[in-house]
Amino acid sequence: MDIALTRQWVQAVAEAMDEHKDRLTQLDAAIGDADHGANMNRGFSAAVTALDTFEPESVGQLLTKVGNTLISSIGGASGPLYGSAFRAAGKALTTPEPDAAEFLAALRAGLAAIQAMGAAVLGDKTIVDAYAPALDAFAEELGAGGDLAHAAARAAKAADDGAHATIPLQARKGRASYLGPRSIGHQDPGATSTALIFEALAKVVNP
Amino acid sequence: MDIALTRQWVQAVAEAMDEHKDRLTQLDAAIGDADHGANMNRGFSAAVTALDTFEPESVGQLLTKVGNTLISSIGGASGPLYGSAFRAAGKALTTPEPDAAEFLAALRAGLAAIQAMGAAVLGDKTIVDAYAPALDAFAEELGAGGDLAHAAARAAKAADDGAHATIPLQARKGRASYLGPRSIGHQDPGATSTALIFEALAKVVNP
Amino acid sequence: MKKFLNTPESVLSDALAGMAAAHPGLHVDQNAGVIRRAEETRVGKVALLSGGGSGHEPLHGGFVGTGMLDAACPGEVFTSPVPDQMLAAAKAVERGSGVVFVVKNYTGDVLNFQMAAELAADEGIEVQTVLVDDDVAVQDSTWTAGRRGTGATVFVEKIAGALAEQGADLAAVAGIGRRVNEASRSFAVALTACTTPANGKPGFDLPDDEIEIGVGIHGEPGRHRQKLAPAREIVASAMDAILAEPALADAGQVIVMVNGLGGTPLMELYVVFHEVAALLADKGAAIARSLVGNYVTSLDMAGASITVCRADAELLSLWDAPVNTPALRWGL
Amino acid sequence: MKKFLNTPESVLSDALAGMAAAHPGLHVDQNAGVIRRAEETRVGKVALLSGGGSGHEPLHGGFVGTGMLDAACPGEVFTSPVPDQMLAAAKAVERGSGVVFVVKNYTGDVLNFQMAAELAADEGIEVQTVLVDDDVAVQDSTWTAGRRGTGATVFVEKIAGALAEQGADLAAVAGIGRRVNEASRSFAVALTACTTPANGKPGFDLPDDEIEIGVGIHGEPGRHRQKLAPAREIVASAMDAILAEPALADAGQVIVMVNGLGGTPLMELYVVFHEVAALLADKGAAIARSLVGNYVTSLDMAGASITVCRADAELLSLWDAPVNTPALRWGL
Ligand SMILES: Nc1ncnc2c1ncn2[C@@H]1O[C@H](COP(=O)(O)OP(=O)(O)O)[C@@H](O)[C@H]1O
Ligand SMILES: Nc1ncnc2c1ncn2[C@@H]1O[C@H](COP(=O)(O)OP(=O)(O)O)[C@@H](O)[C@H]1O
Ligand SMILES: [Mg+2]
Ligand SMILES: [Mg+2]
Ligand SMILES: [Mg+2]
Ligand SMILES: [Mg+2]
Repeated sequence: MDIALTRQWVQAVAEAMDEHKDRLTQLDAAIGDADHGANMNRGFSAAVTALDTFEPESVGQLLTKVGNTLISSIGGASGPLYGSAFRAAGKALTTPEPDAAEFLAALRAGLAAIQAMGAAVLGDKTIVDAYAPALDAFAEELGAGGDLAHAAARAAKAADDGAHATIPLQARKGRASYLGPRSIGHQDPGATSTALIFEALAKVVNP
Repeated sequence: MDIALTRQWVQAVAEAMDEHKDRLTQLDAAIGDADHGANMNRGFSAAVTALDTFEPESVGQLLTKVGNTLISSIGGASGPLYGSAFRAAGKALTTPEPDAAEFLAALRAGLAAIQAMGAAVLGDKTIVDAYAPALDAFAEELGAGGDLAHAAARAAKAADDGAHATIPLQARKGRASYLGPRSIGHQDPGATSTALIFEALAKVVNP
Repeated sequence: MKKFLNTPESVLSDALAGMAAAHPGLHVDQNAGVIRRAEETRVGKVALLSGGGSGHEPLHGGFVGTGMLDAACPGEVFTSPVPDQMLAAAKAVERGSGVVFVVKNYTGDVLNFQMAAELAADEGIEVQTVLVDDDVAVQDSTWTAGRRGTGATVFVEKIAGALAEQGADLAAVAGIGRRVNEASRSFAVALTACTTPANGKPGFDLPDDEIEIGVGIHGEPGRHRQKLAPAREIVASAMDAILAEPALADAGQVIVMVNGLGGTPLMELYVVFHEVAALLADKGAAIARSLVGNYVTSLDMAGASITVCRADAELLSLWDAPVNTPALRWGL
Repeated sequence: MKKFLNTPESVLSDALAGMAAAHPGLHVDQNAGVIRRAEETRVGKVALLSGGGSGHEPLHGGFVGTGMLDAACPGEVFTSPVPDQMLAAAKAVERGSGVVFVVKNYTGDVLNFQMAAELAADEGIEVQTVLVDDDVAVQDSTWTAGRRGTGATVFVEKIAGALAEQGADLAAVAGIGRRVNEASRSFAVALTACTTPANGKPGFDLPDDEIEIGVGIHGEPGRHRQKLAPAREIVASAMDAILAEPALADAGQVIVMVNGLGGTPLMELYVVFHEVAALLADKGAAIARSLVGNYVTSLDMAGASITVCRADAELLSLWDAPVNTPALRWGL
């Protein structure tokens, strides 16, 4: 994973958020407060702008910058959570251009930050439900000798499955938890945006 | 016109207002503030209640009592207008049980009170547009040798025609005047309630 | 119709009971239909009395208190009160120096207050009437009942109330009320119709992309209908109508109210106020004082009115005088 | 969507510009996203700071002023503000005695204020947080993010603000804020959904004869849906939920707020207040102080919330202390 590719990833995420903002907002309208699309779009478009004039020396610096920008521009629950995840991923990297395994470790640090902050576990109908299976798939593929491209593709698929799998769940964290059983039957917006982030990764690392 | 008959008239008006309150309110919704039905119903049901315990010595006293009760219970434009009309009619009567001509004079005093107070003339899209033609028809019938029953029947017809004839008019008095040309095409609620009052009269004097 | 009420018939008495429970500074006499100060008006003070149909809350009952009204008479919803109410109120608050009636220019209000003034005169109470007619959406011509009274009522009641509190006589209190009215103009726009409890459905049908321009405060349709437009354009046309009035032609200090009609949230009123302020700045007028909020409502109507009053030092100092009512309070 | 706005993107900055124009007592820094008192907080005074998503006006900016908040941070509509805003605000108003953050219990608000507190600590600013979680419609269990913060925020900000103004130290100000929160419970009912400018349509579909019970202030659906009922029944079930709380079990003096969610007129709020007052009287509780009006709104949602706070002499005397903000003003 090099700096140029990471830039492309952030760019691709921004494009995906812009494209899917209405869908994310509709999902959030059903069990939240109808702002997740606007939030993610604002955050990643700010990240792209911030990167325009930023010349990082490492992928880690770049990811940290993205995290800080998300924190400073999103607000809501998703701002600190995604922001901290990118920051933690960035800080976890010790080499300027990580290989697939190092990149996986960084992504793991990101998930750990989300869970440290939001205390959600698998099944709570949150970001975690897409993020955690994505990392499992990523790791499995690497373990089986796959490269970054294949690992990212499998992670994207797993994140998307994870997001879909939130539909029958009852939310136990975040705003959707207020609905109690009425949160059942709706896909979690945060898990969905996580799936989009992994999908963007798969797209940019697959030539 | 005797006291018993006058009581029956007021009772019949109250019944008509109750029956037609929604229609009057709908007419008022179109070019006013949607309260004319409630207003008239409140006023005449108060009048009936007031008469329950009132033993007048003349038709004039009875009509004055009705007028005072309308003033004290309706509010809005119609309260003072109808109230003053009934008061003026009552005060105009000098004999306890007026004949048809004396009754006509009393009704004329009522119209005069409305016009003195509200300054509306024929064609302004108000009560006057039903009241004035009703009196003309009443007078014409008496002039032609007709009795109270026939005069009242013709007055009722004329009032109803007059109310219908307000449809193409642009209002120049009252709340409907605020709409300017948009008041055209709707029947005036006050003219309509006046038609109901004359219809009730025709009903009770026609055995 | 979705409202918090028990029955359409009981909405007024339930609301008055709620007002009484919420505001110990008010004395609410349901039988007489009078809201007055719990504390007796002091001897020699000119009493200020207003009233009108209900459904415009906080107008008028919410403006009863020190520095503003002595009493208010709430009518049925959108129906002016009956003369008996004003007579009872006048008798309750008159302290030998006469009573000023603040009357919004509607046929019903005018006639009922006029009858009340006659009845009061019969009882030896001197009455002066201030007629409020500030709504420029209505032409003042022989073709209409004259301009309606709307937002300026708040300004008249505040400023005349302050002068009365300072001990001025009947003529002076009525005079300043008339002066405020002459210096004030309003214009209102509705995004939705309102629903009276008795009617149970919206007073008019308005498509999802249209608004009513030049509405009153009784749910009547306005002067015309147009497509929804950005706040900037809506405010510009309202302000054009207001500032075309000779009374407001010259720049200078103004008191401005951006008033919600009942169903419009404060956030949108601030958006409107921003546009009003920008336009006034363009004209060289200075906003000396302002109100943004729900002061003269029309039940649940979504919409807003703008009122501008050309103010001199005297009016501003009376504006700043202490007031302590449920809906306006400062300096106390 | 029918709203007074220019574009959905500009609604927040336009509204903030309107606030700035309407309230000379506020200093609105659009760049930093901070509303603070125009007059500098005095040296040695504990600063009180709050914030949250916009769309709840007058909360929070309308409560900035003497005797209440020193600063407020408005987020995007229904989106909690970002830590940078709270850090900028804290730096602007801190006067050597620390800052109290009043935070409504939502994951977003909690996380962003928490990050801000860490950043402030890095800059040597001492921060204490008062978490408001008064909404009994949400069970406080491991199955949820805990009770939401709603109407009690007004009580916390008023009372802690008064103590801060009197010169109390950081621990005392935060302490009384927490005490007020523990003594307060709320419940809200929606008659309609609200529409965020960005979404452009109502957050949920609600048939003409149904209402949502136990809603929050972000347009989320509530705990359940039911048929429209008379105000008396709706209030009774809300009050049952509130008074079932141990914190409010014993009778005594209470402060009560009946709050409109943005689209409900004052008249209906008085109807609700009447029912609340009747129920409290039945329980032997005395309404010592009350507020009826729009204080914590949810854009244009028609609905109301009820907040009850069990108050002792200390809380009441702090409640009565002077306050001078756009939305609450007395004693000054
Ligand atoms: N404690 C948590 N841990 C992980 N994710 C969470 C948590 N709370 C909320 N989320 C995620 O945040 C999403 C909502 O984000 P967003 O709508 O932007 O913020 P808000 O709820 O403040 O409006 C939810 O769909 C959920 O996936
Ligand atoms: N100046 C007037 N002279 C005669 N009738 C009038 C006048 N102004 C209004 N009206 C009548 O009053 C009717 C409305 O009465 P109502 O709805 O009860 O009162 P309001 O207009 O105060 O709500 C109108 O339809 C009209 O016929
Ligand atoms: Mg959300
Ligand atoms: Mg009417
Ligand atoms: Mg009326
Ligand atoms: Mg949000």
